[in-house]
Parts: sequence; C-alpha cells; structure tokens
Amino acid sequence: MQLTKEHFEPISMDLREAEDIKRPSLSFWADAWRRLKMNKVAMASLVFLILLGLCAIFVPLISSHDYYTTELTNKNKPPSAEHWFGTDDLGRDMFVRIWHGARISLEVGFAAGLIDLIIGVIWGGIAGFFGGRIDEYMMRFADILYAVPYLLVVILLLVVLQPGVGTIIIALTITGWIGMARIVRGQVLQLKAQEFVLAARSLGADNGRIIFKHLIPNALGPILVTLSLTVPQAIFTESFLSFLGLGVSAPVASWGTMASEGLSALRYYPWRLMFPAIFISVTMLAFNLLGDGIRDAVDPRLRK
Amino acid sequence: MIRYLGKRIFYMIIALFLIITATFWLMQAVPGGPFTSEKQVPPEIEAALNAHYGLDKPLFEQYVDYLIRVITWDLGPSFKEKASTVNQIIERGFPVSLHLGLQSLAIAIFGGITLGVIAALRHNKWQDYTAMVIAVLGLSVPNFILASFYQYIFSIKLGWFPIAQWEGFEYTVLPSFALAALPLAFIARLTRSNMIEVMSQDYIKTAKAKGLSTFTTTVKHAIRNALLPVITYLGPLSANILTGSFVVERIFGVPGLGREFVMSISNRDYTVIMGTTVFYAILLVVLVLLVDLAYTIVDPRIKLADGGKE
Amino acid sequence: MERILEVNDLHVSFHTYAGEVKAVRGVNFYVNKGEAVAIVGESGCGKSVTAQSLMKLIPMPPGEIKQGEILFQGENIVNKTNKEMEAIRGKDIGMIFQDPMTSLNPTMTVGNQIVEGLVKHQKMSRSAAHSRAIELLEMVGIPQPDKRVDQYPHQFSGGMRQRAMIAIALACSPKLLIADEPTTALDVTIQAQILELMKELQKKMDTSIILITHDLGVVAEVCDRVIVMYAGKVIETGTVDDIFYNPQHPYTKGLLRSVPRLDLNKDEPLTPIFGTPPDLLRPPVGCGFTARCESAMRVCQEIDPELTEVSKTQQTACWLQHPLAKSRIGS
Amino acid sequence: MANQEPLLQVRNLKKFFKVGDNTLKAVNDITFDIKRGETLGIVGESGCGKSTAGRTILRLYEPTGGEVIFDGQNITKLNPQEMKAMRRNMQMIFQDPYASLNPRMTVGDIIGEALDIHGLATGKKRKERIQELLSLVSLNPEHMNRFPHEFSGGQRQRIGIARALAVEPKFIVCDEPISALDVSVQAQVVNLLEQLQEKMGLTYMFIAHDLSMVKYISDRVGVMYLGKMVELAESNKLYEKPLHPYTQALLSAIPIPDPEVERKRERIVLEGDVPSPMNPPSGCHFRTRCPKAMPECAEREPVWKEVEPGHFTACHLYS
Repeated sequence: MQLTKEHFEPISMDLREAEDIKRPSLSFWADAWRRLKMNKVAMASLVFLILLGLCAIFVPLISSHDYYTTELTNKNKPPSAEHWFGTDDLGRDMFVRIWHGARISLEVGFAAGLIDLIIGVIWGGIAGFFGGRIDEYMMRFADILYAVPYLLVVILLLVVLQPGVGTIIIALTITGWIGMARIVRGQVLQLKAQEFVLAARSLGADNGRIIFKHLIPNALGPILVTLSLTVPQAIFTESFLSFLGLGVSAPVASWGTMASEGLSALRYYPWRLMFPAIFISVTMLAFNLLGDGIRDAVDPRLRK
Repeated sequence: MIRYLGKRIFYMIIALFLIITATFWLMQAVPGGPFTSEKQVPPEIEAALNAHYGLDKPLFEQYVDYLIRVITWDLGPSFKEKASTVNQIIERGFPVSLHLGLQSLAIAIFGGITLGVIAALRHNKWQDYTAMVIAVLGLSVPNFILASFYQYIFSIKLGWFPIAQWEGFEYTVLPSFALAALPLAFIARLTRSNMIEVMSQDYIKTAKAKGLSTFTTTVKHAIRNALLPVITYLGPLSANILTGSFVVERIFGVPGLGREFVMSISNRDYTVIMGTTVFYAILLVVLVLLVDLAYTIVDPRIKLADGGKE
Repeated sequence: MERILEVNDLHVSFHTYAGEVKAVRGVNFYVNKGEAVAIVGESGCGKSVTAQSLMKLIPMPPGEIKQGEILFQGENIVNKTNKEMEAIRGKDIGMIFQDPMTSLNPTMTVGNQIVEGLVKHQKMSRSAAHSRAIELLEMVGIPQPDKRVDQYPHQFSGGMRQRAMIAIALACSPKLLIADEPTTALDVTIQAQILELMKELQKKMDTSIILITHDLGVVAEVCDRVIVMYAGKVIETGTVDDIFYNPQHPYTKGLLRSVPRLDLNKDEPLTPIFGTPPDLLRPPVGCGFTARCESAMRVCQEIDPELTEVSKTQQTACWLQHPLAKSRIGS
Repeated sequence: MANQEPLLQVRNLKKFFKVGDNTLKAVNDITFDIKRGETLGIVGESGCGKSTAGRTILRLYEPTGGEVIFDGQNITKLNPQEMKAMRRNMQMIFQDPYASLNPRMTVGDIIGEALDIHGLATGKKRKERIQELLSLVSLNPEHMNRFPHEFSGGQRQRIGIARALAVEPKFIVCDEPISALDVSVQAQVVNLLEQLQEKMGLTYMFIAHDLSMVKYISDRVGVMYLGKMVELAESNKLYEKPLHPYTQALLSAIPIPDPEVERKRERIVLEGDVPSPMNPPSGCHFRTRCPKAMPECAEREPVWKEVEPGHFTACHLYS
C-alpha cells in the first residue's frame, strides 16, 4: 500500500470516547442468572424440581386413588395402566404414594432449610457484625453444639418425641443451623473489613444501612449456596430416618418408609423398592446439580 | 501446643457432658418412664428392679449416679436382653463395626484421592467428567438405596457375593462399598478442587522453573498441599460412615453395633440406646480431636502456640 | 557480543471462554551475555507472558505459542519437548517471581526447595546438595543459613523469601535469570537490598538478566538496555540512555512524564496518559496506542507500524518516524 | 489566609489493637497539625501504621488515646449524632479500587448513598447531583446506572473520589489512592486530586508508600516507622536535608528514573527487616537497623521536637 501525505494528517482523538463502555450493563444477580441459564445441567435440574413440586401438589388432588386406602385383593401388583407404579403389600397405589412422599420430602427439605436459614443468618450475622465478646460466646456455644454428632441427636429426639413431620423438622434444625451460622459469620467478618463498608461508615451510615445495603446483598451468594446444600441434606436425613422406622408413621407415605417396606420384598417385587429409590436419588441428584450450578454462577472468582 | 490441646480437651469434655446430660433427661421424658416395659411385671419384682437400679431415688440422684457410672465406664444392663450388659453389647458389636468402618474408610480415601487427582490432572477432559459424574452420583444416592441396589444386582441377580451375614471377606465387600460411596465422592470432589487450585499456585510455577518433571511437581508439590485440607474432613466423614452403618448393617445383616443400636431403638431398649449413644458420641468427638491434631502436626504452617488454625 | 537469547516474532494467545486473548502479538528482542535487559510496561501489556514463554511456563492450554521462535544459545525453544525443557529450566535459565509470599511451597523446607534443583541438574547427593543449599543461602545474605535451611517459608520475612527465591533460581548458575517484578511486592528499603544483591550476583556470576518491571526507577538503577512493551508489542527499545534521554515513541515519552522525580523540585505538572490500554480480546487494527496518543495520525488507525531504527542502539515502532510525518512536522 | 488556626490538630494519638494476648501498637503517640488548604503527605513502609493513623483520625477506628481536633472541635468526644454531622466535613478515599466500591450497587447509588444518609438531595435533584459529581471527576454521567466491575481501576478510583466529594467535605484522607494503579493512570488521579483541591479549597492527608509521588503532591511530608512519626518537614526540605537516619535511608532507597543520576548515587542500604510491630525494639524503634545507632538509643525513646522551624524529628542525634 502506497502511503500518502493524507495518511499523516493528525487526527484528534476524543479521549472521552476511549473510556466509553460498550458492553451492556448487568447487575450481579442478572449476570449470575444468565450464567445459571447457560448451565444446561443445572437448568434441567431446576425444571425437574419445579415439576416435582407441581406434581407433588396436584397429583394427589386429581388422582382417583389415595395413599391410604388398602385393597387387599390387589396387593403387590406390578406397574399397569391402572396402577402406574404398581401396588404395595396392602394394595395401595404406589403412584399416589410416591407423590405423597414427594410432598413430605419437599416439606421437610424446605422447612428445615428455611429454619436453618433464619436462625443461621441471625445468629451468624450478630456474632460476625458485633464481634468481640459477643462473637466469642456465640460461636463457642455453636462449636460445642457442633461437636455433638448430628444424626445421634436427631435419632435421640425422635425416640422421645411424637413421630411426625413436625418432629422431624425440629430434630433436623436443632443443630442444623450451625453450618449456616458459621458461613454467615465468616462472610460478615470478611465483608465488614472491606473498604466499601469503611467508606459507608465514613459517610456516616448507621448499622442498619450497613447490614441491609452492604453486608446482606454481598453475603447472599454464599448463603444461597449453603441453602442449596441444606435442602437435599434434610431430604436425605428424613428418608434415612423413615427407613430406620423413626420417621412418619403409617399410613402416611414417605419415600424412606416405602423404601424400607420395599426392601423386605426386594427379591419378588423389586418395583416396590425401585420407585422410591429412583425418586430419592434423582431428587437428591437434581438438588446437588442445581447447587453446583448456583455455586458456579455466584462464585466471584469466575467473574471477569 | 499443651495449651491448645488443653483447650480442645476442655471443650470436648463439655460437649460430652452435654450429650450425656441430654441423653439422660430425654430418656426420662419418654412417656411412662424409661424402664417400663410393655409386659406387666408383678409389682414386687418391679419394686425390686427399681431398688436394684436405683430407680426409686430422686431423679437428680439418678442423674448423678448415671454420670458416675459413665465415667467408670459402666453403662448398665440391657432391659430387653436380660443376659447382657450394654458394655457387653458394645464389646460384641463394635469390633465388627470397626472392621467394616475401617475398610470403608480405606476404600473412600484411596478411591476418592485417586479419582480426584485424575480428574484434576485431566481437567475438562473426559476423565474429569467421568470422575465428577461418579462423585455427584455418590453424593446423591443415599447409602441405604445403594446398599439395596448392590444387594439386588450383585447378590440376588448375579450371585457374586453373599446376600447377608458376616462370615468372611466376601461378606464384607458389598457393605464396605455401600458405606464408602459418599465419603469417596466427597473426598474426590474436595481433592479435585484443591488440586486445581494448587496447580495454579505460584509455587508450582517455581517448581517447574527449577526443571522438575511434571510427575515430581505433581507428587511432591501439588498432591501434598492439595491433600492437607482433606485431612480435616476425615472426622465428619468418619461420622458419616458410622451413622451409615446403622442402615447398611441392617440391610446386610451384619452383627455390628449399628444394627444393635437400630434394634434397641425399635425395641425401645432405653439403656442400650443411652449407652450406645454415649459411646458413639465419645468415639466421634475423640476422633474429630485426633484428626485436628493430626492436621496441625502435618501442616508446618500451623503454630499451635497461637491457638490453632490460621 | 555473544547473543544468549533472541526472540523473533513471538505470538502468544490465551483461549478463554470469551474468545482468544492475544496477549503477545509479535515480539522481537535479544539479550547479550552478561547484560541486564528490562522489559517495561503496564499491567496487561504482555511482559509477564513474554517472560514465562521464554521458559514455556505459560499454562497450555489455555495458553498457546502461536508463532515465532525463541532462540536460546542458538536453539529454538519453541519446538522443544517438555522433557527437553526440563533440562533447560533451572539449569540454564532461572526465574524469580513477583510475590515471594506465594512462590515458595508452604509445606516444604526452604532447604529442600533448593536441594531439588541441585539433585536434578547437578546429580548431587542429597547431603552434598544440602550443604550447597546452606552456602547458597549465605551467598544471598540470609543470616544463620545452617539454621534457616531447615525452616519453612512462613518462618521467613518477605525480603528473606525473595532472597531464598534468588538462591533457588541461581542454584545451578544459570546463564540467564528472568526476574518477573521481583521487588514489586516489597517495601522500598527491602527492594534496595534485593536490587543490590541482584547486581552483585550478576557481576559475580556473569549471568544475563531479564528484569520485568513497571518501575522506571528500578530500570535506571539496574539495567543496560530497555524494551518497552504496550498492548502485546514492543514499541520501543534501546539503551537506558536512549530511552530515558531520547525517547521517541509517544508512549515512552508519556510514561516518563507521568512519574514524578524525587530529586527535582516540583515545577512542572505531571502529564498523564489519558484512557486505558486496549482490550486484547479485540486488539485494534493499527497501532495499539492510537486511541491514547496525542500525535495520532490517520495512518495509525489503519496500519500497525513496525520497529524502525532510530540509531544503532535504538528502535521504535511509530509512524512519526516516517519521512512523510517528519516533513509535515518539520514544515 | 483568614484563619491561621490549623484545620486539624492531632495530639498524642494512639491506636492499639489486641491480637490474641499481645497488643499491636499500630499508632503510638503521634502529634502533628494539618493547615487549611495544604496537603500533608504521610509515608512509611508496610506495618508502620500510616493507614491506621488515617482511619483513626476519621474515627473509623476508636482512638486508644489522644485527641483529634477538627476546626477547634475535639472529635474524639463527639456523640454519634454529632459525629454523623461531622462526617460531612471529613471524608476518605481508599486504596483498593476493587474493594472500596460495593459490587452490588450501581455507581449512582454508591455516590447517592452519601446524599441519602445526610438527606442532601432526593428525586430529580439527587440524580442531577450524582451526574454533576460524575462530570466533576471526568466520568461520563450516563454511566450512573452501571456497576463498579464495568470500570477500569483508574475510573473506579474516580468514582471513589466522587463519593467522597458528595458531602462537600473540607478535609479528605487519601489512603494510598494510587498504589494499586498503573503508572500512567496514577498521574490522572493525582492531577484530578490537585485540580479539585484548587477548585474546592480542600485539605488533604495523602498516605502512600511511594515517596516520590508523596513529595510531588504534598506541601509537607511526615515519615512514620513502626507506629511512630520520626520526621516531619516541608517536602522539598525533607528531601534536601533529611535529619532522621531512617528518612535518609528511605530517600536513598528509592530508585530515580534517570540512569545518569543512578550511576553516581551512593546508596544507604539498610540491613535486615522491619521488626514486628507486635514487639518493637526498646528505646528508638529504628535503632536495630540504624547505621548511626548509639547506646542511648536502646535506653530511651527519642523526643519529638522541632529541630528547625517547621522541621520536626524524633532522634537522639538532635537532642
């Protein structure tokens, strides 16, 4: 290419333009949601869990069967058009019982998660925010409770208390909140020392503003990730306890009790174990995969 | 070091005291009293029993007595199994459970680390994806489901292993693998993420800049640093294996302490429940302490004089 | 003068999820035996990537040396296998990194970290290597080396760790030492110690040094020649006197005018360079500096200038050197 | 100048932290004034307590002892309401352009927070004021709805400056505002700070470890070492005639971007590392590294005194 004089004419650069930002503006949560949507496995899990929730609500309402009516003439039947998942040893329809079990699992999972969240955030938040003596005593108390083996306490409580969904939730949350409290405390301690909190203080912000405008929005990511692990943990524990015979009592159907009943007939009627087993496993899997997806989506280290 | 140890042991004792206390009072809260059996016992025999076990004393005295007996390691008689004491039941069941637990732990540690290291070294390749699919399945499928599944496939359908009982090595395989699944998956994921993080550290670059081979760098610099944090999780993972043994021993008919515990629950054999709980609690709390101590010894960065980690 | 290193048309890219980041886009330079050369530039200009490419230490993937050659003692390193590289790293080329807090393995004693290289390259026994490690620690000015050799990095202060890093890098008397911002993380009084040590050891061992830095003061203190990088390219190179007293490229000039001088009274204000460096995910077509350049011309937006000679020792890549530009400015 | 009284008087200020069973004396008895409209630079190496001093002066940390008198008012004695009102007078610019802006808030809200807290502007006026502040620091006002991570380091630092200016302060503590920035961008920020000072009559306390930049921007410079102020003088004088051996060594350690000067320079290279601030040496804290240390340096702490008019130092060589 021939260079001419014109090529060497000076041009004025608008220096402001050099600083213009062309990419679209995205808030942290919009960005996290965008990343989560790109994660196909996590989205499939989310869709599955939403469907699970909807079926758990509606299938028992619209089905012509119910979970407690026994039909002794019709027991241990394999899956058919009438009984999609077959029947159990008392002739009850497994399909409806599975969805009824889903209700219990989700109830326990979300209730325990919610209670852990509330207690954990308040406890850990107060300890982390005020620090010093208060922090020391609060966390020491949590540490001692934490040293008590979780499942032993749960089992012990269930032996003593009236069996039922409420009891299970109480038993699960009595030491379950500690994990959340520790995460929240760690986050608050770390955020509290960040310069943007100091900046707010130097502007004269009060504690309320610092907690609600600065600390909570920034701690929400790790809280959400912890919550996404608490829920499947609670679901697992409920089915584990029901399997041991410590959960809900008959005729209420829980996946754990169904699996336990199915186990005794494994050799001859494998579907009686298969269906609850698949539902527990796939639900746990979906929660775990969704949790992984949420963690990746809100992890600031991946952020660029 | 001594001070840190003292502090830890002090907290441990408080935690144990709380557990024993809670256990005792919870058992008192059981409707009808802990030592009431369903069968009608002639009143004079019941009185004699009560006198013998000090049940006619005020509750607080019973509590103190119980504490003293726990300290002297006398966990009392079983009320359902008249011939044995709780101590005997533990002595009988625990070795079996210990055998099963150690075997599972070994599988979990070895398998988990191998899987995690392979996944990290082949980051974002098919080996990584495969390992992580295995790991997420291990975390998701509950142990009692897995145990039933193994039993159905490998014993009932294929007949490779015995269905139940505990009479030799082949009897231990399925329960061990069923118990090991979750800790294995957990260790694999932890090892992988630690390895990936360590591999991007500056000191790995330093090692490579020295001309060390990839193998030496990985083994001497990366794996060691990646595995240190895994040690801290051995405590909670042992707890998981222990509670997992409740269901797995039941499914495979293993005559361990876990099964005894579950049976005592369904039989409402309260002294056995109390004794076993206390035993498990001591076991776990001591284990967690030992694991933490091991960590502080292995990691040179931790100065115990300053009161523990970081 | 014996040329120990020659880099020709080096291109290095990183493949990220957002696309290909062209971190180094055609870099040429050389290093003579016993010479200290500085690579200067701001963060993201490609100076560290260039340095790490010289030892093939960039992680591959995502990194990739796309084209060009790196001739070390006449041999092209780019084509060497990993095994062949292992024989060169630590033996012929040593490297020091920026952050002494993270560049030593926290769970291995400092002595063992020195020993490793000696055992590998000089086939020493472990005990001989251990005594050699003590000598090396003494050489880099660590007090009580016989005690320190068995300590862990966390027991060392920042300055001492950087001394230990130097001991590791120099353990096998390499011909070339690459120091990637070796004093950036240190306090000034410690920086002075480390620079002093490096100068002293360079004289003693006749090692060539490539010093990567953003601090022009450090360059003036330690180096013989300077390579100025911007947006993945060399935009000017010359002796320290050329660069400091007769800079040609507007970026070099701007850089010099934007740092205050401690030894002069405040009389003229600082002249900052406006704007920020370009995104190397989408590198600009013409000269990378156009958008921030006060003397930008139409040609700068269209064609990337090549390095042209200003004098025997100095080269610059700028269209202002073109006769047509000179005649316009002259008129 | 109408009012000759210094804007800020720091008297025997102390800030100690408890670390386990030890006490970290981060700031240990420092005394100085800052005049109206001037820039006082504070330099020192990491761990010398310069940032803690800045934060304690603003009462972001509660002082362990001593007084901070702002415009005749002892701010260490103010109650929370009075302190909140006082904060409109004194602001801070932070070191880390990434950590000093809340990543969950838009730039407009970050700057607007100051307006909200003190009820300075609402609704349309708030928006106008935010845009005015953005223009003041040469940022595009249209970017007020963007998030901090979309800006470069230098731009973020300007957002931090706009936030501090929102309350129209008289005094700003600049805590290493340029340390994290690239060389070419540092000058942008420094020039902006100087322009604003001229335009708005601001008084700065400029904390940094880069002595050349501090000397450039400051009228007077104070040098700190292990929680103590060791020397304070007019900035050209400090360079021409440093009194304290530490100042001498510090000045000598800084490389100058001029090869000719560097070739001729005789350098004082200090031995050893900075001792731990947890356990500083007895007497004069600098004596362990001081090339001129005398026996009495270990016994007594040197007194802070005015050796020449306006030139303070704490060293036994001058007592």
